[in-house]
Amino acid sequence: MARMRMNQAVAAALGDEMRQDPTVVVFGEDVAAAGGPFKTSDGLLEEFGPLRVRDTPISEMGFLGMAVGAAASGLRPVAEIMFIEFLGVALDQVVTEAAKFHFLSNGVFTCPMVVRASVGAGLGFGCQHSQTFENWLNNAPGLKMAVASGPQSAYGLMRSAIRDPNPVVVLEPRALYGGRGPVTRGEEGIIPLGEIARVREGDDVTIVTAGAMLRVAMAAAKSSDNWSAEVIDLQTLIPWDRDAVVSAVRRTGRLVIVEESPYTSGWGTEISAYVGSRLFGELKAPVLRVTCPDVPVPFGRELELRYMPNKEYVTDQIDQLMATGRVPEPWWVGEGSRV
Amino acid sequence: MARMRMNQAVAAALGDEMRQDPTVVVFGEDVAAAGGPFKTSDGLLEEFGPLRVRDTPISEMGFLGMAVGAAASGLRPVAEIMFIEFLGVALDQVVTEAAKFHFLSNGVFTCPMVVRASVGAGLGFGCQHSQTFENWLNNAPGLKMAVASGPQSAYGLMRSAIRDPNPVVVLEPRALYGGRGPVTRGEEGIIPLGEIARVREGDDVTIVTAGAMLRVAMAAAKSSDNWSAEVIDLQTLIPWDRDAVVSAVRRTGRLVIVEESPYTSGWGTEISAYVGSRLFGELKAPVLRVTCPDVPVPFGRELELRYMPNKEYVTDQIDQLMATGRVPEPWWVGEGSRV
Amino acid sequence: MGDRTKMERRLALAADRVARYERMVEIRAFEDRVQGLFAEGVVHGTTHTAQGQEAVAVGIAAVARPTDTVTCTYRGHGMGLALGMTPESILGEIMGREMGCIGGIAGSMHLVDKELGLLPTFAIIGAGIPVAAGAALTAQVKGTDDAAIGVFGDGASNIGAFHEGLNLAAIWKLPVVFVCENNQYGEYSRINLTTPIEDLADRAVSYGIPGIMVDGQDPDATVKAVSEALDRARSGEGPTLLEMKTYRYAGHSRADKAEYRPEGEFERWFQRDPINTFRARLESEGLLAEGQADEVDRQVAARIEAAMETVKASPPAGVDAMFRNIYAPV
Amino acid sequence: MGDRTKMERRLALAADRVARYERMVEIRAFEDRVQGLFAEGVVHGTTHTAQGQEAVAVGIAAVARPTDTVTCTYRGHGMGLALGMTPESILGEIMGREMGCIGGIAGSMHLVDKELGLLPTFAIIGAGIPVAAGAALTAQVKGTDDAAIGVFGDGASNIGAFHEGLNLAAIWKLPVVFVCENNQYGEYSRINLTTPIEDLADRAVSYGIPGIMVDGQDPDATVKAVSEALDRARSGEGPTLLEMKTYRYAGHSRADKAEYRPEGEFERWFQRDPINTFRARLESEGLLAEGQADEVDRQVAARIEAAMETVKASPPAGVDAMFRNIYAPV
Ligand SMILES: Cc1ncc(C[n+]2csc(CCOP(=O)(O)OP(=O)(O)O)c2C)c(N)n1
Ligand SMILES: Cc1ncc(C[n+]2csc(CCOP(=O)(O)OP(=O)(O)O)c2C)c(N)n1
Ligand SMILES: [Mg+2]
Ligand SMILES: [Mg+2]
Repeated sequence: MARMRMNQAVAAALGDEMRQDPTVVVFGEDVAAAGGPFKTSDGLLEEFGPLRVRDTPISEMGFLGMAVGAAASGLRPVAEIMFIEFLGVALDQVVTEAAKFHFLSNGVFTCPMVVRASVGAGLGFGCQHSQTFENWLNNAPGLKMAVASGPQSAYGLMRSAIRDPNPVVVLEPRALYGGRGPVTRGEEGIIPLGEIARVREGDDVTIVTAGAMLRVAMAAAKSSDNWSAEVIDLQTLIPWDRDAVVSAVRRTGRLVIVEESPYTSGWGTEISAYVGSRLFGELKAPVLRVTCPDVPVPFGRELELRYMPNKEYVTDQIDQLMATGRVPEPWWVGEGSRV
Repeated sequence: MARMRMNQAVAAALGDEMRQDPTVVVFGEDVAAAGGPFKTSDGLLEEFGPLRVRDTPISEMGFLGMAVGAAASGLRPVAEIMFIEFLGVALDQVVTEAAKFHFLSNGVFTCPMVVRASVGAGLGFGCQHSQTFENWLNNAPGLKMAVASGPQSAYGLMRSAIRDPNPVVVLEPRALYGGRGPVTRGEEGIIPLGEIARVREGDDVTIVTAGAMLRVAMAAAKSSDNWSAEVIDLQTLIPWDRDAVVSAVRRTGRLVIVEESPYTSGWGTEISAYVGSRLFGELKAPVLRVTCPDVPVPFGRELELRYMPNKEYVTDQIDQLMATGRVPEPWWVGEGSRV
Repeated sequence: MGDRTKMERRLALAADRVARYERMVEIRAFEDRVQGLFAEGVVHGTTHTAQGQEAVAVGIAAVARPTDTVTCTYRGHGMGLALGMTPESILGEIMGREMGCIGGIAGSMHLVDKELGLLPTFAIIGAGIPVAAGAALTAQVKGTDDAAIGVFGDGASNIGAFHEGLNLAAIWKLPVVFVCENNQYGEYSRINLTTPIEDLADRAVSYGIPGIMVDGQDPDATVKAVSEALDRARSGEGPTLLEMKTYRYAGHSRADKAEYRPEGEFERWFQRDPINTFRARLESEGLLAEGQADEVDRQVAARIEAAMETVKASPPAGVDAMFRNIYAPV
Repeated sequence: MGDRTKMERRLALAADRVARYERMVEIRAFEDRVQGLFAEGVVHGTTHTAQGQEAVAVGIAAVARPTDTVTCTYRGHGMGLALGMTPESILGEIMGREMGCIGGIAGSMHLVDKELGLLPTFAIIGAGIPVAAGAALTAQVKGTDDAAIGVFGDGASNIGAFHEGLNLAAIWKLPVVFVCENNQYGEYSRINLTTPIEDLADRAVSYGIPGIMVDGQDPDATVKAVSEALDRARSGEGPTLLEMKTYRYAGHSRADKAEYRPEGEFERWFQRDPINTFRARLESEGLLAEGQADEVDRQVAARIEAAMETVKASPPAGVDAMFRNIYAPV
């Protein structure tokens, strides 16, 4: 089990699938000769050649459309959206074309394409290069969406995504690319889509999180003596594993969602609404969403760190929840912003 | 107080604002010479001339970008997106540019633009022309979003939207364009953004709805002898009036959301999550979301009617909620689909 | 004609100009009938018919192989019929019947036939253009000599996906033919009101590829142009942009009476009606005998009527269809 | 130079070629210093510098009026300085200080100055192109003779917004000048790898507008080209596409060492360095006296250093800045 950085794990997953399946192709802006702006496809051009690994012009609508056509006709394209924001110039192909392709073909065509997109704050890229935007994708039946939380999950989810016969968007938190961890490669390293990972056991509260917030949630969970938290990495956001989450929360009686997204209508909103209603009368406390404020992502190290949930803040929010049985005010209420 | 169709009310609002404010301009595909594909700008070209009322090429990204630039430099553009799906080729300009324009100018520039978009099912346009996609827009601080529920609200919200110094998306349920109702024009007819309308008083349950579902919710509320429902037209989805909704639900103790959108992550999800957590321990029943199933919008009159919540279904769901105190199964569970 | 399979229908066009003529007549009759259906109000939703543009569809279908991929728009009935789809499968879709090509769940804007190479048609302007390039990418990567054909309108040449799709195809020399059906209108706007140049073929300059104007009213010309462009594609020389000058006889969609058209415009185009002109040519060449054309008309009308009866008598899509094919099984 | 106001800085360029020279030197020194800052790791985030492209920015700023609107990209420091912004306001933004032009909340990719006509710069490729057309629409509707200038890169000419923006501007004859800074690279890809034609000016054909190639290394040439295009715009003749051939000396962004460049390419371009060439010309014309250029270099360096000290000593953006200006008050 080698240790590698998350960007290397992505490249490893792509390479391992490409070696097994000659129909897998990779394209995007600067993914070939340069090995990817975040080095997530390093070495692929050298190994698989320019027919299967390609640099595209700057034209996300064009090359995602191309992915749809390639997927429908026998390839398994993996297209890179360098920053999730750029999907704003190409969303149509994912949500209105790819997601409905199988449906619109009466089940005859499939559209096995993967869109990889880096997401999130933490690297000082400012408000047009730091968002997560899961909400663009979570109301489009036919689409799947997963999010990596580290090297192993990046590897394992990517391999499943490529094999899946449906269009899958895989989000990769940019701030995690440089982080190292052990990675099991091969079949055992594959993580099925649609399943959670229970990363930590605990009894008082279930923390559901994903992506870059996993380590924050884990740090908070480990540091607290006041309560014992189970931590769940949701892994697949669409379709999410409702049964697993509901039964976990039923056991602890409390659900806290830790999420890197503005408060209003982040991905955790659905988890909160669903579980809150399903377990009505069974919960010991209201569902708590610990998120970012409803503001554009600020630039500047201090502000960016403040913007995202961190260990202390998560701990404090859960402390308050446990103590009062009410949803605590988020930190920004004191700063003149509404929840 | 004239009676008019909703499409006429939209044209009236545009005309009334254009008469008062020479900086208001209107453009979009076939909005000028043809008066709009849904006749929502009928007569404007004749009255205001080709400088202010324009037919664009088919290029949503281009003309929404143009709206941003025009708004920043002194006009108040109103751009029409014929079907909300077409925002999928232009979302960047709304969510990543317009929404952050004021922020990115240190508060010096404003971006007073309106994007009108027709939404929803009911007219047999099939799965690429019948969605609502509020979720594309509800996680973008800086943007406002309203939805019309009939002629008066289409008129009143549109006038506020045009006057607002921020970018505002106004959704117009296509199925309502042909419906008539009384419209108060002029200042009294204006509906402020950010406020709910309490359309019906009731004691047992608060129904929060918007757009085309208002009439469905009203029909259900009126028809039931088992319970008495207050009905709230949310009107502005972003930012929504949390205080008003929370205090209404606090009074009745029950919240039902009636929404034309697939179940997962529709706009009502945020209302459900927020109110459910805020009023934890105070509710008599779990928050219930009555929505469409998580499927592409089907074609065919029967299927489309089945797809959307209707009076009988809403009534039945609320009956079950009242009787059991649990969230009832939606109809499609029996059809082999998950919630 | 009789009850040939769709593959027989497709292959019939390859060598036989009379078959092309018949298919054009069929398309015209089919579209007229569909327009009637909507006028009667028996069908829900909207429809976009393609009378006047028959020579484009037939020109493509006559030379493309079934293993080639075609992307097409919501104005797709003619293309579907040309490619070989049966009237029943299209009409069934339009009327929401189980026997429709998508089980009746999608309506007139969406047609599909994998065996004939037709991807689900696109209701979003421009969307099918880069998708066609994607199918061409498959052929290039797999090393087959299949090609793709992306069909779209004049109005679509103004949208970003057109630019991006052609640029990508050009830089990678993909085996794809872009067919712009310039029917002079995008919805209710004449092309000159939205597009600052006369000949859309000139846009090929931006991509360094051949841009060729084609008489879209002449099936011999469309066949020739598509054939040459496909040869180019298959031999690795990259994409071609074909601008087929044609005319949309009907309004844009169901409700549109096309009153915005300048006086005499329709009449001028109708003088060069693709069906009439081609019939005259085939007659003068002796390929259509005296009276044969009328007989074709009658047979086609009967065939369409029979299809109509079959479809009308067939069951509508059931509620269960709504829940099928959302996700392909893993 | 001293401490002139930003408007004085702007107006200085209008008539005075020596001032243009000085500004180019300032831009070069500023960008070098900024690159150093990032190399030292004292600044968070990323930056995109514009050494080598000074003549483009100065050419635009010299002839555009402050009431004209400019849209520009994340590679915007040079344009900001040329337009008249002070080094402090840009450096302040880069370093996250309150005194930055956006209060230090947005970083290097985002600059703005309403009085100088600069809209918030765009970090999404192509986004500013139709926005420039929108500002031109305002001028047209209001009947002023102001114009707009949309600046973008060679790589951006491949994205849909380019196509749609130019098409819209052309069909409405909007007073806008599109300036494509062809610096030969989009990120790490040489333009020939992503773009199938040699001269991007040729893309003007698609819109029926003039497409003009300009020597982007010569400030006299850029001034002339922008000036003529602005005249065209102001007199109602519509948009122009200017392709400024130039070269990006630095890598794409902070971390990029540009090792993908073919050997000798930088050196060849550097022989035509815009600053060196222009200095020689001004000296030969007697506009720069012997030794004056060196004095300019020294003064500029001192000015930048002073700005650096001021900014370093100034307070960072506070948490409250995060909550300001999200919505404009109704
Ligand atoms: C992105 C997008 N914008 C707008 C529309 C609405 N629309 C449908 S057809 C059409 C006109 C298309 O004109 P053209 O490309 O010439 O094709 P034609 O209908 O003439 O075959 C428009 C604007 C759409 N479907 N998609
Ligand atoms: C829509 C979009 N896609 C991709 C990017 C990432 N990106 C940033 S700069 C750049 C290269 C742009 O090249 P060019 O237009 O030539 O401008 P230059 O950087 O050379 O000034 C790319 C691809 C982006 N910002 N936006
Ligand atoms: Mg057309
Ligand atoms: Mg460049």
